[in-house]
Amino acid sequence: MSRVEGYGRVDRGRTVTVTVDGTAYTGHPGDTLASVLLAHDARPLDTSIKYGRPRGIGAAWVEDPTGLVQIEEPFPEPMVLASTVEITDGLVARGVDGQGRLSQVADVARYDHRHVHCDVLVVGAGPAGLTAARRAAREGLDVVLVDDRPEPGGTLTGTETIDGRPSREFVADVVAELAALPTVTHLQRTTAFGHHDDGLVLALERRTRGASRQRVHRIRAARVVIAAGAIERPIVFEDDDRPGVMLAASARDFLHRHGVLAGREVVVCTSDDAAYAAAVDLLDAAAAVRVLDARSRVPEVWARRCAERGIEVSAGTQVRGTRGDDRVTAALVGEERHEVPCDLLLVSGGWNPTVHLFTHVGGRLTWDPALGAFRPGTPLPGVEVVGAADGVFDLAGCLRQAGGPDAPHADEEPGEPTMVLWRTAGDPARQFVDLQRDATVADIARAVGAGMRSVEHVKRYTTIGTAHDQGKTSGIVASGITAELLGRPIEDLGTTTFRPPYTPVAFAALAGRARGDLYDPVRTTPIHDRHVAAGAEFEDVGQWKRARHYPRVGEDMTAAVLRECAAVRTSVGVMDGSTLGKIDVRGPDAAVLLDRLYTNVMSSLKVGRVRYGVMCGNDGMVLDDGTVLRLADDRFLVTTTTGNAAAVLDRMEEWLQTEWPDLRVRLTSVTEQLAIVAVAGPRSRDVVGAVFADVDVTNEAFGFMSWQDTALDGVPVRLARISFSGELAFEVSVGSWYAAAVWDRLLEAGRPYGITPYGTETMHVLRAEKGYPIIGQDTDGTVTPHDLGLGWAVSRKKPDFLGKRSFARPQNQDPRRKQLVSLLPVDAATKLPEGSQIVDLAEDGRLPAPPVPMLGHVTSSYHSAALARPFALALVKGGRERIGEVVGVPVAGELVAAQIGDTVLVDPEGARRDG
Amino acid sequence: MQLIACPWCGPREELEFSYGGQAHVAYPSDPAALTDEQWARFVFFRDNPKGPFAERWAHSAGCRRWFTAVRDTRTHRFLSVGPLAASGSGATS
Amino acid sequence: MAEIQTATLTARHPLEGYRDLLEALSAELAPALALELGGLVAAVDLRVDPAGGGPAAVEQVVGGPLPTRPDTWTALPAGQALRLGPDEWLLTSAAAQPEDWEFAVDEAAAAHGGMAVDVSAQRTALRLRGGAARELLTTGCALDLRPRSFPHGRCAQTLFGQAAVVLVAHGGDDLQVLVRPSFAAHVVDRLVDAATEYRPDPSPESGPASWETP
Amino acid sequence: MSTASPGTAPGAALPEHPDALWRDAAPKRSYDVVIVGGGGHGLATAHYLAKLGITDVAVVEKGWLAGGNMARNTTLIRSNYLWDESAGIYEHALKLWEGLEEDLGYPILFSQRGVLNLAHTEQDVRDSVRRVEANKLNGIDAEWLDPDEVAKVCPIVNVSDDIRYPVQGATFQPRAGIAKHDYVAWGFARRASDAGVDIIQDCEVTGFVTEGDRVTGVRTTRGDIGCGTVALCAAGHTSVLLDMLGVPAPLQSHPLQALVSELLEPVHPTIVMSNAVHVYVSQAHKGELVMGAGVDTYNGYGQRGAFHIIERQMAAAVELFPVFARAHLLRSWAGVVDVTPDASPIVGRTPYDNVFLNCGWGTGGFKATPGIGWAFADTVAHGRPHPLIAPFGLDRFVTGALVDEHGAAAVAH
Repeated sequence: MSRVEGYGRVDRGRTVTVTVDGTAYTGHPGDTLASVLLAHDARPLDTSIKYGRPRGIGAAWVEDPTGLVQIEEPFPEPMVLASTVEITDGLVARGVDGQGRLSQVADVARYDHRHVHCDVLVVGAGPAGLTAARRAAREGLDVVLVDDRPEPGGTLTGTETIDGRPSREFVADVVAELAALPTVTHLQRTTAFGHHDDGLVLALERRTRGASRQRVHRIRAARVVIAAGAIERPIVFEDDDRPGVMLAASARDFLHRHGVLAGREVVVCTSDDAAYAAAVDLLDAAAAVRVLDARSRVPEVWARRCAERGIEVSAGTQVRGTRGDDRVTAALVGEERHEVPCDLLLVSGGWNPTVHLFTHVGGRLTWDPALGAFRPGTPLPGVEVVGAADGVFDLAGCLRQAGGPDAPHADEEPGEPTMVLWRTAGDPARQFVDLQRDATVADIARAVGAGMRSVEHVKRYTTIGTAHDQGKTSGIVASGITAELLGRPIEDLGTTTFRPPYTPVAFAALAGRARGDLYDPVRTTPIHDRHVAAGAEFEDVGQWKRARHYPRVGEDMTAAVLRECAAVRTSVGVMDGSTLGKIDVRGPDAAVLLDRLYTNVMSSLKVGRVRYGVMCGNDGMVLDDGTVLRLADDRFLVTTTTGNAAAVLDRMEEWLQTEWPDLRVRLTSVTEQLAIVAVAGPRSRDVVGAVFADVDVTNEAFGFMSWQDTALDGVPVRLARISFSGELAFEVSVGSWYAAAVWDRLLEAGRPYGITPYGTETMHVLRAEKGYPIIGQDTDGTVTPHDLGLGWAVSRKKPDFLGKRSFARPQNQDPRRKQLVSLLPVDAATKLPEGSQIVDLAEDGRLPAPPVPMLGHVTSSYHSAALARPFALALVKGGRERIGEVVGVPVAGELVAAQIGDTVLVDPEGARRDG
Repeated sequence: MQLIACPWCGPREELEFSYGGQAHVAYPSDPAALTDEQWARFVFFRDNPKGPFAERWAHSAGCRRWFTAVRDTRTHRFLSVGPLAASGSGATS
Repeated sequence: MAEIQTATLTARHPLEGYRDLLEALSAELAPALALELGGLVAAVDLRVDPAGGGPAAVEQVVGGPLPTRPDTWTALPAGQALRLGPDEWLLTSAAAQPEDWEFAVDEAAAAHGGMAVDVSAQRTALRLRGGAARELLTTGCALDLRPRSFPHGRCAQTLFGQAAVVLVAHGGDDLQVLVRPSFAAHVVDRLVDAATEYRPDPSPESGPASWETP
Repeated sequence: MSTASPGTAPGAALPEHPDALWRDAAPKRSYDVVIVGGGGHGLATAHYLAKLGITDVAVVEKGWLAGGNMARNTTLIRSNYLWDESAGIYEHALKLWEGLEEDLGYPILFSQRGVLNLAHTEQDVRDSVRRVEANKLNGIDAEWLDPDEVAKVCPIVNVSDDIRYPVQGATFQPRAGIAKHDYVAWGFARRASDAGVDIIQDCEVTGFVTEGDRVTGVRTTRGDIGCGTVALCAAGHTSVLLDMLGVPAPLQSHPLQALVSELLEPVHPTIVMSNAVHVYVSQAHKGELVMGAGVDTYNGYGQRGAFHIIERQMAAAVELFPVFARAHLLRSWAGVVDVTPDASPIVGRTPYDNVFLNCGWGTGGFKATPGIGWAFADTVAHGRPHPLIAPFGLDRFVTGALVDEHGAAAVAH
């Protein structure tokens, strides 16, 4: 046990048991897995990915390059740092040798997001961050303070003095002051992991209460104060990867946070002042300590403190290597490499400001030779960097910089400048730079030798900085060593890019609530309940759920659809068409607008009439189709396909607003205002006539492609004679509040005729039998109205409309263009799979070896009740010229013969539409 | 995700907007008079500068108004926003 | 299906199926949070030039002032007037029939080159009240909803989750959400899911269970 | 060489790079061919030119070699495109990939683990069957799998009905795969450099010297370089170069984002793409999940994208692969892709007799690398478009003979 009495802020009154690599360990609330393992002098955690060398805990927080564990219980989580896992009873973990393991069962934990707005976001609750947050809060600003550690105070150990009192009291006071203000939100265990434009910072909270396990806060701040501290820099030497080699400040952290002494015989090797504090603190906690300072001048104040305690300090002395098996047993010191026994070798090569959040938004770094570090360069608007993150490494300076007029006070500590020391002399093949990737100085040397000149190339050649820690300790050291090897100044080389996230974030946390049915809206019509009650099967059409068919007991889809088709062709069916897009087009220039948007003429449409219309893109390809009702001289109601409703309205608005703002027209979406029920079949007149008794539904009074307004129990209803099946049919549209009631009335009235609800699949069959294309199914963005046989809907008179000019391009004149035709399998039995390709039928009827030229493909294919056989629609090169010819369709390796025909297969005379 | 200043609604999240590409590309006054090449130029070709770019945007999840903006494609940042030019704003498809 | 037997055509609220759930949830979470369905009210989309005499003419008909500033709303005698765009307002009335409301507003606007279209059923309304109401909306909406930024009288067309919504601020912690009926279930499902946070015992099985929380 | 080489399964240690890669050259006064752009396409073009005996070649790169999209892509390689023209060039590329390790003498870690393109709607199914049938007739390996078969190929895909857009099936191309991008680029660079090609980094093109309808020199930050022929291989930055030449092209440059997880034990044996929910994912050699997102909507050269796209992609990933819930996002980044109106590349002639263009590959550039390098080298060497790339000329936008891959194939990456 290395627990030291009188140290640490863990709750020693309670015991927590965890299991690591099969061994049970006890610790206390406030411990991390790392502190527990150190407290028990546990054996190395794992072995390295490439060379299988033992690895242990190298640091006390997110910068640790080695102490990775796999959490097994309570729920598997791959690759987390032992130093960041707070222990809980029953936690089971194991060391990771390189790869984490995902759970095989779904994670039931809840993750959520929250948007937060504030005047000032302070990232980091160390002395600089707390001071900055207090300052802003006292100005009355809305402040959010986030910090990734379990408790505020950053790396303050408690030994410091602020405003004449122990530093932890200062921390407690500031936290209490902030907590009392309703304008301040203070979140611990919350990592600001990404910084984006306009003050957007994403922060992940590891929650300890509430309804979710983790929460992503999307914080939009008018001002972002980055007080993220600094990361201690290692010095590279031979066998620097041995367990027991640790960053100096981390040993202090373990001691003061957890009361754990990471070693009893300690060698501190440093090129910086800060490590002396570790030496002194560890000695005070009863370790034996010796200091090796690479610099020739030892800072006076620290020399005195060391002398008072009998700590031997060797100036101008470097560590060259280590000895040991599973862990370090000695440091090899100086040119003579004489062995100094130790069980903990603390290293400090200075500090690197934590600049990640500054660089995420494009901040440039500058090399500060006095600090021996890259620090934030030209300030960014709306972003402040304070404290160690800005290269202010002394407490007094941090407080002064962050605090403004009432800054807290700490005594100045005169010191010596940091000496930049990337590595000491030794065998480069055993000098580890990136301990997770097992990459050494020799690897960098090979990269440079192979011709690599950019740090990005060195990174890729060596893989340094690409592991779990993303090079938090290794990245800049690698730049420094590369610069040395190339004989160039490090400022010329710079660093590799710091990319978000700062620390790894679980996929599920980013997904948040957008899982399952909340992943994407499930849109349903006002009649949806009725379809569910009738046992409908649904299909996804965009975000909509549409009733596809209504199987009865024992029916599969084919049987249900054949029954529904037969009902429509012989009696009457009803379908919910409410998902169609509907746009109210109003204004004196409404007809002018529609004439420009549709291929056919809409201005000649008479009030009370309906016209089918086609829209093309500027490239002349069909975009959408639908019906247009002229409601008044200056008012039209346009319908669009379900899937294109939003896109068509957006496009109409785009042209209207940006190209033709002079047109006096306004567009209003009424897609959900109006529900539409199609009533189709020879008995539809009886049904509609029964429900709307005041309407004369005879053909003479209510002709095809006309509409009439009426009312049902005082509720306005519009009826239109529109057919997408070729049968006599009516569309009933009503305010959607009343849709379900109207549906019920129609079913009730249709009962004598066996009225049958039918779904989209049946609708597709019925329209295909008539050769009506479905945009998006029979077209693919490369099909013109002429290709579909809709040349009749393309005006020759209008001087221009969108897409017209493209029809004149050479490709559009090619008689070999693909055209929509029907395809009847010669065996009258095979239903050709939709998507099947079409080829010439060879004499022997066999499919030749590839490559086989393709003529087109099957776009729609169904069993037909009316034809008592399967049939298909297809796009075929020069198809209309080939009507009557037999082609081949490869199905499961065999060629199925099919005859090309006209698209209209049922009622080609159009006799049925009037009943 | 940056904020975009809708001329009507004020600054809103980028997610609420849709992109309309280059601004100030007028629909030809007489497409029939154009050669195939000139027509292709209008339909398919747009500038793609690295630097300031005049563009059309729509606040599609807000007021649904279109507006023009100048944005630096190197940084993605908006330099200015303004109402639509009187004509020739370049609806494209 | 009681409604089909009645003699007159019955209007059905798009969120009828949620009514009981929301009532129970509101009872459980009171006073932190109440979620209620709004009523079925007449609504028109008014388009008219703000610079001409149209707004004044419409004000005569609707009996109250139209909002002049972007993203604000005013109270009408039996409804609301929301400014949706430079030349666009949403006018509601709980007292008029939709077709009458459309006719009246349209007639007033038409004289000034404007027009009104019935959109009564194009949106449905939810009401959120209670100290947690604004916070609940921040789970899916990126707008700054702090009381000082989104006070009484403000409204905004924006996104909540994957749905377009209009948020309307009433006094204090009282907010209205207008949403298309087909997206309403998505909004309510998300809100109900987010409201789990405020339950006395917020789903221990999926939150930070004791074994994970130090 | 067409089967996955051992040691390239997820979790394998990476092979070492060689001790020598390429000479860092300074520009000479002139070259027979100046290739602008030291990415995959530029380097591959140089390699294949060298194989044709043309070695007086410079590859000029404005930054560090292969540091653009080559360093940023998700390395999917497949050839299951719908149209004959696309299938032709991508299948030619795939065949070259299958022998590339040998050709380059470099372990490029080409691992043929197959690609599943998921279908989530009835229309997805139709489009998928159409593409599979077209692939078969073009001699490209392809099959249609039902959900159960999908689960056999990739057991971690959620094929149950309880997700928002259930998987209706998938197309499967067994020969598709991934490779290690840096290794590919460096392999080409090394062979080209060995053959005498000058690879010139930190050399940005600032203009062109023209004489009539010929370009006689390339102006760079390292001085003017005379040229016999110019081959443009600048991907997302092509428009910047064409603007210097006054040549218009229908290109728009957009950010495209990607990300990786930490190293994980093998869990994902193939590649899965789903256009409907905008996600594609494979597990790379060391074990990290590599994922790509949809293209950001607006033009941008900033090499960064909007984070909400990553969030949406994560939601899609966890929907499709519930086991990914606690995998961690380690790093995200963006490249700049140049997209065209028909989602097909633009390759071939320019108004300048001795300038050839290769751009517009959008998200498809990496997989085409050896194929286009080979065909473009042939084009440059012979001064006319190779038949494989002839359909992709600029003139198609005038005639209307587009090769419209986004409308038809529903597969953009």
